[in-house]
Amino acid sequence: MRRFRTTFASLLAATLLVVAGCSDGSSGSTADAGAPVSGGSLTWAVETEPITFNPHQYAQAKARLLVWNTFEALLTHDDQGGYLPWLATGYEVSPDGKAYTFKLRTGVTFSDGGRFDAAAVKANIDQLLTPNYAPTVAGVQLKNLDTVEVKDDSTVVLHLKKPDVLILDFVSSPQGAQVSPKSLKEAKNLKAGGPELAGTGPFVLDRYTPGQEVHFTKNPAYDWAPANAGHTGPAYLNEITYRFLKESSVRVGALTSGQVQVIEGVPATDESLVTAGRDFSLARGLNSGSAYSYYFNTAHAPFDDVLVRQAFREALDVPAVLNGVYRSTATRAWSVIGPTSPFYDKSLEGGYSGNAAKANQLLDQAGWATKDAEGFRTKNGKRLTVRLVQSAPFVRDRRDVLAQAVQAAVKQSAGIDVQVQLVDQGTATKALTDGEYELFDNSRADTDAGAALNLLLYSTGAINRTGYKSPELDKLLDDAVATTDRAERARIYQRLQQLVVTEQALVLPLYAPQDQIAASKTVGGVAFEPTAGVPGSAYNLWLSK
Amino acid sequence: MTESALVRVEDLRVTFHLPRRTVEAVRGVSFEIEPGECVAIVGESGSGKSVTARALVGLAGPGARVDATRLEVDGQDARRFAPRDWRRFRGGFAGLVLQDALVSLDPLRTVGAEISEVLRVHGRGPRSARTEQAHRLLEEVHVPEPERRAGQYPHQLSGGLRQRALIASALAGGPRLLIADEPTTALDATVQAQILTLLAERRAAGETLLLISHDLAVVARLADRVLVMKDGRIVESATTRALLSGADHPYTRQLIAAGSGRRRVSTAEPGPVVAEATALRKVYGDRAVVRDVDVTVRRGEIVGLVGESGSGKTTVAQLLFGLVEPTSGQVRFEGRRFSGVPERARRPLRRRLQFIAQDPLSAFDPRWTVRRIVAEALPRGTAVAPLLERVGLDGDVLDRYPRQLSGGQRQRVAIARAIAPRPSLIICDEPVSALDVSVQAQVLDLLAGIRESDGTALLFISHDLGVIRDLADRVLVLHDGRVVEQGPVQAVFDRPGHEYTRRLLAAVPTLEVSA
Amino acid sequence: MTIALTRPGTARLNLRVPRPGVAAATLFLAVALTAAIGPSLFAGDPLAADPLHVLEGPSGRHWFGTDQLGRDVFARVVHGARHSLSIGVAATLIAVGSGILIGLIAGLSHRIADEALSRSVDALSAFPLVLLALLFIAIAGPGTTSLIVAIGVALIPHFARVVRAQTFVVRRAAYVTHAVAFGAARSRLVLRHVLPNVLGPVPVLAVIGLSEAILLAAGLSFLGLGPQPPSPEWGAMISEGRGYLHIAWWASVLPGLVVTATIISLTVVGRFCQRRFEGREIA
Amino acid sequence: MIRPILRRVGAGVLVLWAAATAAYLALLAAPGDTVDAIIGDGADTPLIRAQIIQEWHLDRPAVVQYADFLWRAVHGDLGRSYLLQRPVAEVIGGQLAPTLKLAATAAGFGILLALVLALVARRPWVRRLSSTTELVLVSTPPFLIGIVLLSVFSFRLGWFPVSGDRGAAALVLPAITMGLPIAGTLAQVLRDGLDRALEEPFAVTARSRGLRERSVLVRHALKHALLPAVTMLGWSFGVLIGGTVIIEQVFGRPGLGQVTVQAVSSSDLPVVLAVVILAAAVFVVINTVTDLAYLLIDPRLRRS
Repeated sequence: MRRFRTTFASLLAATLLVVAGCSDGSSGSTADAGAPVSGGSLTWAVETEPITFNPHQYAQAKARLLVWNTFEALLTHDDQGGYLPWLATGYEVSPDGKAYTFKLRTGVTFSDGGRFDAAAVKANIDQLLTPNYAPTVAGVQLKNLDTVEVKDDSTVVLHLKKPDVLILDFVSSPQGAQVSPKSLKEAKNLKAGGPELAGTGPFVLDRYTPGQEVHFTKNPAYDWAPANAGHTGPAYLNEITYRFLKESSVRVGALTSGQVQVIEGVPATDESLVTAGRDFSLARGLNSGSAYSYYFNTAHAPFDDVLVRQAFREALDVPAVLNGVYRSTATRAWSVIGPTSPFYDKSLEGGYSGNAAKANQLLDQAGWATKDAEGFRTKNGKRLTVRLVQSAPFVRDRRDVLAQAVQAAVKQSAGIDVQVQLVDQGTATKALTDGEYELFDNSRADTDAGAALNLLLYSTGAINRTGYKSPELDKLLDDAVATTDRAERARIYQRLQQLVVTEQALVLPLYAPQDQIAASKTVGGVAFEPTAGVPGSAYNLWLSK
Repeated sequence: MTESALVRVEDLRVTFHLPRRTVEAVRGVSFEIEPGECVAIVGESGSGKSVTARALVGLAGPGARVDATRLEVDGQDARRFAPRDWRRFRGGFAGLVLQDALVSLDPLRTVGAEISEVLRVHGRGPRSARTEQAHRLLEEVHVPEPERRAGQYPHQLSGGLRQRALIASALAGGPRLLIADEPTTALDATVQAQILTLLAERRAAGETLLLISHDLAVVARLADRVLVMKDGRIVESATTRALLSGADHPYTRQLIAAGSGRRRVSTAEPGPVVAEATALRKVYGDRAVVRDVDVTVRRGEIVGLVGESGSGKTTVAQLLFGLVEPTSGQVRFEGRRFSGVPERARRPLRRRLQFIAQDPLSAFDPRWTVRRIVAEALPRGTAVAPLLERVGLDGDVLDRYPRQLSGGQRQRVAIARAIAPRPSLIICDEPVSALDVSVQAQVLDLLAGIRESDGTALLFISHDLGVIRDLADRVLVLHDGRVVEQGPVQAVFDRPGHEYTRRLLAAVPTLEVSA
Repeated sequence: MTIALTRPGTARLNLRVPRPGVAAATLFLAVALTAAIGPSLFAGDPLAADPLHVLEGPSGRHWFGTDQLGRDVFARVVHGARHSLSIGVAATLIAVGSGILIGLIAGLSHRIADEALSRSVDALSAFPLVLLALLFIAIAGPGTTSLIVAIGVALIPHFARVVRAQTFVVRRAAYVTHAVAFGAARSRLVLRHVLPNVLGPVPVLAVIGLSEAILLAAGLSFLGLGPQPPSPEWGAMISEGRGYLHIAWWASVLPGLVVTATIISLTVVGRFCQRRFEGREIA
Repeated sequence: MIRPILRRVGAGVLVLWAAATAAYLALLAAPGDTVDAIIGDGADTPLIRAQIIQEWHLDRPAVVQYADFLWRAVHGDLGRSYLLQRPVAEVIGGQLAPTLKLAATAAGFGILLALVLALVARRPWVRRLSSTTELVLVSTPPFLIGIVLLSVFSFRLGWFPVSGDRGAAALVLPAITMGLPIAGTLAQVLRDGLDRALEEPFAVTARSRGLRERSVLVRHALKHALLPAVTMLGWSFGVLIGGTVIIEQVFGRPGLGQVTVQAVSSSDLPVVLAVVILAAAVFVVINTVTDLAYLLIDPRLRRS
């Protein structure tokens, strides 16, 4: 095996990428804000109130921007899906791919005064492996971890049971963020997090009012920003408040009436309100991970028949429904992997199309040849009904509205009866566990698409709702994480996408999830996090005077 | 017509414009009141007497239209009064005393506050002196312990005391005219007598009085002149003496006849015992309501049970009727045990024992017609009309609802229903108390006739000694749950043995008709 | 712990409406009910999405404009009448039925049973309607059926209290005593005297209860706990349209005004019926 | 003196227990088990399930869990939120203030407006106007009022902040939204009570003393009209709590309503139970306050 060593030579190039955010070519908003200035306080309205402020418990992509204000990880992503040093200055992988050695930055302190060192890293991982603390992390991201070895103060080695390149994704993820060992021991509500938990980040969370807002103040001692952070030293802003405003119309109203300076989550229908005036700018970033897709449940009829799966895909004119709901702001997805991932297989584009005639022909072929009084297709007197179960608390992006549009579209074009069930979480989980569904909708914002695919497609994957089990697919997924060679991984994932999307039609990709940030033009430094494509932390924001 | 008249009314008309109909309550009334005089307006319910009196103080009521060719009070033309003039006039010139102080005084304010309010409104005396002045007013109307009473609420006072307090509040403004609208109607006879005495005292002190009453006997004691009203008109106006010695109008004569009483005696001897109660005792909580009462009723006999409110007479009725179980003692009906047995055992006897209540309206299912109400009491298939005819009702009431009947008609229906199953005993609880005097007499005649023809026994409960005297053979006087005196009506009324009976009798207002 | 909660509905009744108002309200209700029975008579397909005509303002073609999926808001409102009114009626029936049963049993039973039942009703009414319905939906999951049952259960205390109080009054009424005088058995008393007199005011109350139920249903649907998309339910439409308020007020305000008009009409008609009901007895 | 108090306290405890137990049983019967609720839309593997069961002691019999719940509740420990991972008391406690503030302001506004409407609007045509307005107010879904107010006064005119719980200005629109229906109903009850009181004999007596009509209204009739209005207190509380659930949603305010909706939709059993217990407790308090208010207003009730 080839020895691979990161050298991080391209610091300069990385710095240039910050403002542009992700590859979508989002419109920069910094032009009017002038040169960065220090000081001031900013209010930002966000859609989602985090369930927890403990990064180890992180589960909501929408909370990511808050995590990085207070906490930092060993590595961070560049915009190509690669890694940059952060709290680690570099890493080495053993030839057998089972040992990852991290060299740690020195002179880093937690905001509670504690020193960041190898023991702290070990303490964090030990905490993650504590039973009942973070079962998801322990069971998924750290499933291949064997031991953690503290070599010296600034060197730590992760020994794996088997090669797993996704460990790098873990040490750069919020779950792998470094929490002060002292607060891990002392916090009363460890799982909920909050002001009790100290990190090394550019801000300190000092006040949390549930249901209302969370407030951060600048960490004046901060001096270890990653190379692509935009600047060095402490953050520009003295303080920043994030207000939780669930309703998009309320967020937009708050921005346009000057009550907040930045908002995230701007639905397509509200964009005109933001862009109408000259005082606001709007930027969009495509998320990493898996595309928002409908997965077909192949465990029972009708989607156990590949013809019906293909027919459903042909029955839906995806651009038309996206246009109706998102008004040309959505980016159509063609694969289960999001288009910004380095593993994305561009050749899939145009592989199938919203061809109603073909859909009807496929259904005839599959035996759903008759129609009932309401115009729905039937087979042996049974209507072609498929159920899409959505859990109300987790619906975002107007995916419920999209589901209605899909419902109307496939009824019209092919006589398919989609029943959308918007239910509470318990009912949804139960329906999914019991197989009482035919369609499952999901998108994952993992920075490394492989992590999402493992969950969604592995035969024992935690959220594999297709019911599709194939040794070939499992092997592809295993192989893809066993190598650190990016090109090799891309090749494997390409084969996988061919299998899943083209050959088996397990999935109907709909759109690439995106985030929007609208900001007053007095705010500078608004950007998306490289690779992840979600709004970045407040470190590089400034307010022009 | 003297120039000095305090009130001068000519052709007073009061019309109520209600939604969908117009009611002419007063249709052209003329009279005068001289200073120091006591004038009474007498009439039955709906005659317009109250409206006339209230029109004098500008309070005829909402939706009322008052017209008169002359309406002078204290020499001023009240027709031109602005609201401000009326306010000055009310309480200051004329004080108003209504029936039943429990609702005529604000139940949520202390008696003292009510009196002080008048003082405040009419600016009588400095604020600091008002409390004391209120005490003095209470003392004037003979309220004992005025300091304590002034701090109490109407419901904490007895009926007599709160009526006195109401009068005190009407007097507080120092009015020259005191209008008393049925001032004693809700009161027991003895208390009624006290209040009348108090009013007589005011009169003697020079106050001008306008008394409104449905009972000629009540006002006869006090009034110089009586105006008899019927259907919104004054049918007769005369001095009390002249009226009693010979009334012109037939209606007045009817009133006088009803008030002066008439014995309805039975010729038949009483038969065997129908119902018998021995040593009845009923205790609620730690209060004995009925104590050791013995009652025997024989066939064809009318037994009167008389007592003031709270004496326990209604409880005795309920015990006899088997609605309430006695704490001790026993009731037997037609020779069989009627108390201390399950309702199932009483049921076969039920139709033999009937009940007539004071308020017949609530005694009828509001959704039933007269036909159905009476038919329920008759054997299946028996015609209803003949029975109604017997109680003096036309066939055209058959399909009416109880609410659509007059008070007298209702009580007749109640009687028809009670006699339908040919009972051996009817318990009558104040059956005529809510009726006008003229109707009262008719109903009593009817009851006496039924006893005569059917031999039905009656247990007749009343607070009104006059009614008992006119109807009953025997009487039991109930006081504090105990029978203090009993015997033949004549004997008890002529030679009352118990002090309480004597007091009751003394309080009964009677018309001394000098024919 | 005894507190006689006045039904807010009865308070809402205190309004004398001129006859043309009653006529208008009746007409409106008639139209709404017809719409509930045969909505296709009045409007087009409430589910037909038209991506090319999204969020268009009211016009000759779309009287109430179109919503976020290009569906005709008027058609949805008319078809929504079926959902909203039938939810209201069904819930009211549940509430009235159970309320009568509980109220009668409580009113007729001996002290202990009455106490137990009344306390249960008290405890039930300890909860704000919305909270009670929320709880029920937490158990049964959102959907039309649970919405109906939730509102029905939430309204039971109202009716149970009224019926119990009424039973108490009637049971002790002199005319029931008089029926005893004719040796009537208990069952006969209840059937012939108590029940009819207790039930007299119920239809009028039910009309008022219906408006309560419709309002509550709209509120819960607004929270996303009612009929599931794409069902055109009034509350859900207001909720869905809310996100587009700045650019398309009609999508939420017009369905809202229809709800208001329905409730007002129900109140006016209910009040009128009550006056008639009382009037018959007085006249 | 002691006995009625003990009785009241006992009855209060009974109501609390009954409410908590009923809610507990009801939630036990809910579909989807607790593990599903805790997992949310996170990863779902047997290992994770096992850990959750172990962590929350879900393997114990329901009876034991119920007893444990009661035992801890009695000691003031309402458990830990499944969803938010923090003590329920903290979750609820943090949201209590904004909700109380809103409810109190709305109630105050509603009562004041009702008094003004009932006392001032007594001329026939004003009366007709105000009672028509009231009818419209009580017939309009509160959230619609909220939406319209928000869009006009906040989005369009920018007079009031859009949302949140900062300062008095943020309280204005939601308080009005919640207060208006209360004012509508209360004004009608008050007016009804006033009208009835003004027809009573004592009102005639008062007038016969030369009192101004306004004095009769304020000094005599008002107190009588307050009795039915006080009865509405309990009802208003229901409207307020029900209102917060919806209004907080519309205005993006923090508060118990938001917590409740979230807890209900994610089957966060401990929080739902706590909300139920809290509501029952408030009911007990309101009931007591109502009874006391009766005693204060009506001396006739003071006797026993």
